[in-house]
Amino acid sequence: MDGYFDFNATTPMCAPAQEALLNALRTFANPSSHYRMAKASRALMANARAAVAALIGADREEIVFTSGGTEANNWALKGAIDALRAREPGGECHMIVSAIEHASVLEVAHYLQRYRNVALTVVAPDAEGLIRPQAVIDALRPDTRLVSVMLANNEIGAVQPIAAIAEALRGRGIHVHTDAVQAIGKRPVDAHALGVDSLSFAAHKFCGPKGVGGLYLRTGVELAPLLHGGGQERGLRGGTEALASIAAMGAAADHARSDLDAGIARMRALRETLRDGLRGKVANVVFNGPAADDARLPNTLSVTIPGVRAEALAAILDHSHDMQVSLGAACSNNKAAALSHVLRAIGLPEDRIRATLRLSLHADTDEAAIARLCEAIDKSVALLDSIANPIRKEAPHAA
Amino acid sequence: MDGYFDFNATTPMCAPAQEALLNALRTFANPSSHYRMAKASRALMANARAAVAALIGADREEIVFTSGGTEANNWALKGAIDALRAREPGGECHMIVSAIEHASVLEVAHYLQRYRNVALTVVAPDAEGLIRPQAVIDALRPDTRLVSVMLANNEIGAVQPIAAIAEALRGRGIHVHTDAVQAIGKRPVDAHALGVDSLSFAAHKFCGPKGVGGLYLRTGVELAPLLHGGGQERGLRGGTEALASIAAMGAAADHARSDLDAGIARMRALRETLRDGLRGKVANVVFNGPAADDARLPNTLSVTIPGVRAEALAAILDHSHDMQVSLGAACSNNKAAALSHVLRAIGLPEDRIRATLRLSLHADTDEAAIARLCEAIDKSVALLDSIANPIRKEAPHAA
Amino acid sequence: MFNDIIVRHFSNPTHTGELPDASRTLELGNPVCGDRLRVDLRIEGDRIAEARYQAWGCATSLATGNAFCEHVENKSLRDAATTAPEAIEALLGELEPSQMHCLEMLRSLFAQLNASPDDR
Amino acid sequence: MFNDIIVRHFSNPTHTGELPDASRTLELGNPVCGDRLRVDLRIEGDRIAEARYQAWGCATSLATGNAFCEHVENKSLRDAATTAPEAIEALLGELEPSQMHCLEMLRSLFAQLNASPDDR
Ligand SMILES: Cc1ncc(COP(=O)(O)O)c(C=O)c1O
Ligand SMILES: Cc1ncc(COP(=O)(O)O)c(C=O)c1O
Repeated sequence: MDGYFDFNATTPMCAPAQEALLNALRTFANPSSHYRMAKASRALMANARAAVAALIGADREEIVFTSGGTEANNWALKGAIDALRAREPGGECHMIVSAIEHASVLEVAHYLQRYRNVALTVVAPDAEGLIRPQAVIDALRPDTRLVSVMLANNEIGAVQPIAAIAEALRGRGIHVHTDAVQAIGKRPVDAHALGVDSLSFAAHKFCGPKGVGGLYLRTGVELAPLLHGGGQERGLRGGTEALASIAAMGAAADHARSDLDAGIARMRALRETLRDGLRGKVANVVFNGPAADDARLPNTLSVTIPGVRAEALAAILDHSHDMQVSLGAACSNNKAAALSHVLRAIGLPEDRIRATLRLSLHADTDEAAIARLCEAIDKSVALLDSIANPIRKEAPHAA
Repeated sequence: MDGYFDFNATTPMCAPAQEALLNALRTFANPSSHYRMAKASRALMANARAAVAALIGADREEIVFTSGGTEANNWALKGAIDALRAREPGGECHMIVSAIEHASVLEVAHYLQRYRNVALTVVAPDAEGLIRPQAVIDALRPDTRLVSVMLANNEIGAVQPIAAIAEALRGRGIHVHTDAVQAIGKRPVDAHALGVDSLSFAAHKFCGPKGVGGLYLRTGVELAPLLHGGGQERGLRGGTEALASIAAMGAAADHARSDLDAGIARMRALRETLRDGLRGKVANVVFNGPAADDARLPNTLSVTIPGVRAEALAAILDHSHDMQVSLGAACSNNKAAALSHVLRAIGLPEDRIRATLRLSLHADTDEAAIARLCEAIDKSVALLDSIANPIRKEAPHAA
Repeated sequence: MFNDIIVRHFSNPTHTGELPDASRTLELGNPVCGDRLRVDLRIEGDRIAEARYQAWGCATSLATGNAFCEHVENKSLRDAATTAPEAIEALLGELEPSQMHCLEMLRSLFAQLNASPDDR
Repeated sequence: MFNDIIVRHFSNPTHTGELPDASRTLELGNPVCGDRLRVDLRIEGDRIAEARYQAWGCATSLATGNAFCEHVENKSLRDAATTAPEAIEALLGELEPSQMHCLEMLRSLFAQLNASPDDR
């Protein structure tokens, strides 16, 4: 774990989450059952709901549990369109998403376009990876009914001006969704202050278990179910409740909240140490993403080392130094060769994209581990240089 | 736990599943990551997949993990329609489901009918709760593209002739789905022998964790994703894999398989003891569901005690005897007052439905616990009789 | 789920039965769910000397019968009949939405008690 | 993920470098992903006395260069050039689909070796 620098991909469970998981094994009755045994299950659900609500600035009744961020994103988008179609059958309908959304938003947008007759506009970020509110406003049509822009990007850590976007769209009958999966635990998130209609989260990004998460759904907002069934979650999301995972998510939320401010400060300091270390060791290193500190996640560095193949670098870091880093989104590597759509969207040329690593830290990452990482990158780059010398210089550069 | 007779609602995790869950806490990397650390995660997934495949008579590549039975059912139905619409945009399309399906099938069928322009026929069971293949054949239309009939009913335990239904529908371009959630662990299930295109399962019904399950998808069958996203499960189901829950499900599957035949024999013996006990103690007791033993789940008894309000009986069993039983489906009690659609479908009049309890056993249920249950039901019925006497006799009977 | 008051009343009913020598009988039926409730009262002078009920219905409606009898027994007819609305509500404790019809039943019993016997 | 053979070759490469006095140079480029590979051979009589490579590309393509050099060095030109197809495949071990292009690169190196120098 000492060489793990891929906390944006997933996190190990924190101790309180593990404990909660173990404790929950005794609580097995369905929360909806009529007998007394179900009280403990309902209490467990209520506690977890309160903990998550507190972490994201929501009321308890605004939290609906899902199987994770992907389901929450799929649901928000499909559910908004289904709710709309229930109100206005056959109406024209347009949606806007950003170009740097996670696959679980982008692919749903394309699904809706293809199968559900929804017109789609994909809004590009600027070169820093920020979606300007004006860009969203410019994309509006009279029939725009759904806008989805993520709160924080998983690859470059860009934090989007969601409050401003939601503000600009208010009162137009548009469902404003934000994917906050990467933001939670890494910055204060206040769903009410953001002013969005729905907001996705996933426990495994803040040291809870994988396969559980949820959707904040603002009071009064209509959303059709994605999982129809036995009436769980007030009929909004069918399926027997994942009791143990939900309990663990609640404990992770409590833990994340208790350490939030201090944790952010520690992450930021570690990231700065890492950035300085890389600057000192690696010639020509470039950092992608916003320049302004408050427009960046405190734990994420998107690093381009021009002339180096990041894939080879990551392989050497793994096999020779036991260090884990990522090459673009961890979630999109079924097509091993695909170039990151995020890095493309911010205008990085192909050779730069192939030269880019993502390093993502945890608040408890060790200072010494950061130093070892810089050292290892330095050594590995030198090894690659020695192998590539001199033909790399001859390689055509698209930049 | 000694008074728990609601194993069709949910089960506690078996010891091997709990162990697997604990062991999996150390394995946290995303299976799709490129570094070595991900190997353990992939191995865990592969083992669980093999275990589940072995339990249900499928090939490993035919298993796709989901968040449970509800998601699997929603996916199979919506995914079949979306795949069809991709092949034949705008074509007429008809589906058939049985009247005794779980809410996660029935409600999806109504969703497809309402929002996706799919014609729907709901086929009634006979008085024993069996869906005759001829009833399905009679409902066929030239444009029938989807049929969903459950393998075993959760309330009355009726085991449906799925192999015969699938056989009758073969070669007609119809996606045949079966919800096997209640059958698995209670009878041998062989997806290949059943001849269906897809089959749903949920871990928490066979002593695995809640919130995880899956869909068997026959090799070559096309299904559009329900959860679009990061390419997990070969692009069929997005979402970071619920590693720990999946590992626990695998262990539960291994455990269920190793004890299957013996477990079924024990359940059957226990159920017969219970049936005989109730017959001996409770006047006029009636058992609902199929008469033939091989058309019934070995662990389920749907019991009508005419003249007794099952709701009051269950309350007394809970509060005075610490025993948990169910009144119809555990998954549909958000409307506390709703009459079971299953019992209605088999023709039970309202007063009989209100007089019906579901008792569902586990292979490790104690003989002594069965005796105590009979005793407790006897006493509670006597208490209710003493309260009701003599006005119950005056109560109008619809039967 | 049932609150403790409801549980006590339905699991250990103290006032079940009929009174062959009843002075008054209150009776209720719920046409939707078929709940039935009958209360026999033996009145001595101004005093409800004995109250017994029979009930057929859900657990909460069984509890309602017992709670009513327990409350009115040994009270003067006037005191019983003029039980304050808040006190009536308190007799069943906090109820879930699906149990609210039992509060209606309870109110109806008190209303019957309040009506003069001749109104029956 | 990489098999052990690939890992050994890319993490501890033994044959990197150039040969200023190379008798022959084999060269490859992948126009799609930009991988580049160059192998210098110093041939003494019929014998490949030294083989060195430079590579720029993914880890597997780096390994491919090293595996090739290790295999051909100290072999006769003829033996090297006539390496059996199965032996060529074995040089990289089992590959994942995304790594198969490196086997193509390897085959291409052998094909170049096989072609007479004058064909270059
Ligand atoms: C027959 C049947 N199908 C589907 C389900 C739903 O599965 P899950 O509980 O995993 O959502 C259940 C369980 O409630 C069931 O009994
Ligand atoms: C920005 C973003 N959204 C959504 C997801 C998907 O969430 P989950 O992993 O819970 O499916 C991820 C994680 O991969 C993510 O980084």
